[in-house]
Amino acid sequence: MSTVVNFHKVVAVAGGFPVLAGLDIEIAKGEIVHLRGSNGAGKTSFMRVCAGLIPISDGDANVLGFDMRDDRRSPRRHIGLLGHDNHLYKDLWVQEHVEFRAAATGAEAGDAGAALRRVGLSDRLWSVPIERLSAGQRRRVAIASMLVGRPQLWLLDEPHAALDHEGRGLLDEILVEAASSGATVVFASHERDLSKSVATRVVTLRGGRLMEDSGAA
Amino acid sequence: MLREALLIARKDLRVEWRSKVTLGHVAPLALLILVVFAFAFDANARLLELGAGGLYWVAVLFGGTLLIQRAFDVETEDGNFDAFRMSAIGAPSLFLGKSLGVFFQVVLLELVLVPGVVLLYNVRIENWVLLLAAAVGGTLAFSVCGVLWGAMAAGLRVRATLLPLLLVPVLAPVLLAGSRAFETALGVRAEAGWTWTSLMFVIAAVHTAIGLGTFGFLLEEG
Amino acid sequence: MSEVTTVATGWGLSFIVVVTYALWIVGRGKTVGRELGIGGQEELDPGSDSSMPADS
Amino acid sequence: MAQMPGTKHMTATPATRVLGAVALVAVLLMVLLGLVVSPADVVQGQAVRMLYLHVPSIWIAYGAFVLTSLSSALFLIRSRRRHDGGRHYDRLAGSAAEVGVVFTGITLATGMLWGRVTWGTYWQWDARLTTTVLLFVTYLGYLALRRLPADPMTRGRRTAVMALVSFVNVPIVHYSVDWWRTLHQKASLSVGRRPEITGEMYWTLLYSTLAVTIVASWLIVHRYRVIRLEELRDEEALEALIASRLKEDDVQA
Repeated sequence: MSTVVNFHKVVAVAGGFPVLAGLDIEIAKGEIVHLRGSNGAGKTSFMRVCAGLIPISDGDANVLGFDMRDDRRSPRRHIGLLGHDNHLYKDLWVQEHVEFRAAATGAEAGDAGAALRRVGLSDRLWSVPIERLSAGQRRRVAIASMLVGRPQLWLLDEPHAALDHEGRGLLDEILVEAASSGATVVFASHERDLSKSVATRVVTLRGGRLMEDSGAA
Repeated sequence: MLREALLIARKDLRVEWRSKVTLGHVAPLALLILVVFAFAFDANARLLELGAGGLYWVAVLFGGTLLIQRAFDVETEDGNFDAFRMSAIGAPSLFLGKSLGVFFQVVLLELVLVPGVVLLYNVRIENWVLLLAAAVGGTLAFSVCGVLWGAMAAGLRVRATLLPLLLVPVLAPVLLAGSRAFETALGVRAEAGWTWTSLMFVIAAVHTAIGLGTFGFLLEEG
Repeated sequence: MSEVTTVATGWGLSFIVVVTYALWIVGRGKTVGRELGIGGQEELDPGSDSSMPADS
Repeated sequence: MAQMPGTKHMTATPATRVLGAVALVAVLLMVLLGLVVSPADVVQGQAVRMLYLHVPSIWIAYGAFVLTSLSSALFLIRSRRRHDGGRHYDRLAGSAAEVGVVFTGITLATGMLWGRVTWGTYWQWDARLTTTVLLFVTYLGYLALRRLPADPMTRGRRTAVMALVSFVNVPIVHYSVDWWRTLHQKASLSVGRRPEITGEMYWTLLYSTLAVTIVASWLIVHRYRVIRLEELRDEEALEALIASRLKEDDVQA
């Protein structure tokens, strides 16, 4: 099982604050890791460091074979990041936005339709400006935009938050499907019970460091 | 590279098409500026005719700066800047794409301003070809510089005030050259408008080269 | 303004600007130095910044 | 993180004291030479003495901005190779730019005063002064960008790119303003061309430039050190934060 993410004593600083303070973690291909921890524990920062958006100031970090000290940009094309925000162009129509995201990663425009159906958005909504959608629907469009890029490493921050029950079921299916097709998934979530259904492993962070690790499934 | 740039430009133009900010807000504002100039110069026809070339470019500069602000607000709202930086499209294509997007929107703006100047300041366009070339040169230089500095100020809390401060000194030569070239095209002056126009294309070329090289750096908010 | 007074104001103004700027820098150096807690005269790494030859 | 444990906490060192003393002597000599010893100009009379300050200041300002751009380029190169590298170039760029802005300001003030006497108006859209005011505003923008709170490397990268782009713009601005003014001057007779500086005045001017260079160097060195001290303070505060975070977990774990 090749390692996708390998952190050793990683310290990262953002906005003059040590968001990660000596984090050790190793994630193998195909795992679905559920990140738990209170606010400020470092969940979001960990994902942004994996995505190369935050530089590391100490320790060693390796993502998808790239050493994050030297080259933070190259792995990004293989990584999908979904933060608290949805990264949507609110003026565009649903279909236009997802097609743009597809084209940006070299996928076919046709994939957009498939992705939108996969997240349960009926084609009636495809020609509606994103601005007019509900939070849950927007979250689904964001997930579809990520699905269409077929990333090797999925980083999702509180993805279940805005979704209704049906949406969460769909999301879990998508995550399992992605992991089985060779991708690796890391998602952060507050709710405790979620970890039962999908995650192959639960990791708890506190103070920018690893507290508990339920170990590989 | 070009395919990706066109992709970005098309997206920007579609965002504009859906939100109608340029046509709905900025173009009328630029027209309003032409009117306000007349108040400032006390509707002195001779003065307005003489200054038409220059006032035109001041209006473009003002409206254009708002468009640059808008172009990057679109990229930074709703966490889009992360997606912009995570995008598989390389920095040079992002730069070209955004510049193209801004270029067409400023052209849109000018399609409103040229008739505005002709009607409000009753000037006759003697040399259409020169006017067109100068307009394209100036807009190209404006878009390229604008996107370069727009990225510099993107996402910063103080960008609304910082962007004009960074942009205007760099665009001063474009404003200068544009005004002289337009004055020649409008027959108000006899100098070689073509040389001023070529200067604008040089400025555009220089900043495009810089942008292609440094845009990646500018995105690294870190 | 006669020539002499103009020259005097020009030189005077420039001197005031330079002197106040110099005092501000040294003052700022002291305050930040105090904040760092370890006052005193240790030698900075002499190698890295001998006086800059501002070539004109 | 901080390279040197026992570091400087005052901006003065024996070396800069000497430089400071030399600068003072040089300035005194400059005042003597410029205002007293050298003769009044045949055409301009006393006003020529203003040039002994005006001309060196603009040369020093340009020199400082060259230094800023050079160190910015070096910073970008060095920071690509080593994650935390090139910090001293970034500091140098910042200090040189600030000193450059101060001297550009002096150039403008003395230039306008000189204009007042020779042309009768403070501002006559003379090509040199117009370019100088654009340079002044450009680097004020640089300083504004530098003040934005960000971690040193991000700020360094952003300001370095700006310094390079602004520097490439200087000749463009210079050429277009020159071209604009010579067009204008062809139309009207150009009055008050700068007098030919020969003989004793030439040496005074040369000496004044040397004196101003020394003063500028002294300012840059000290300004560099203040930036360094400020960065040290921020680093220490950061380390304290990291240490407290580490301690805080051990206690609870």
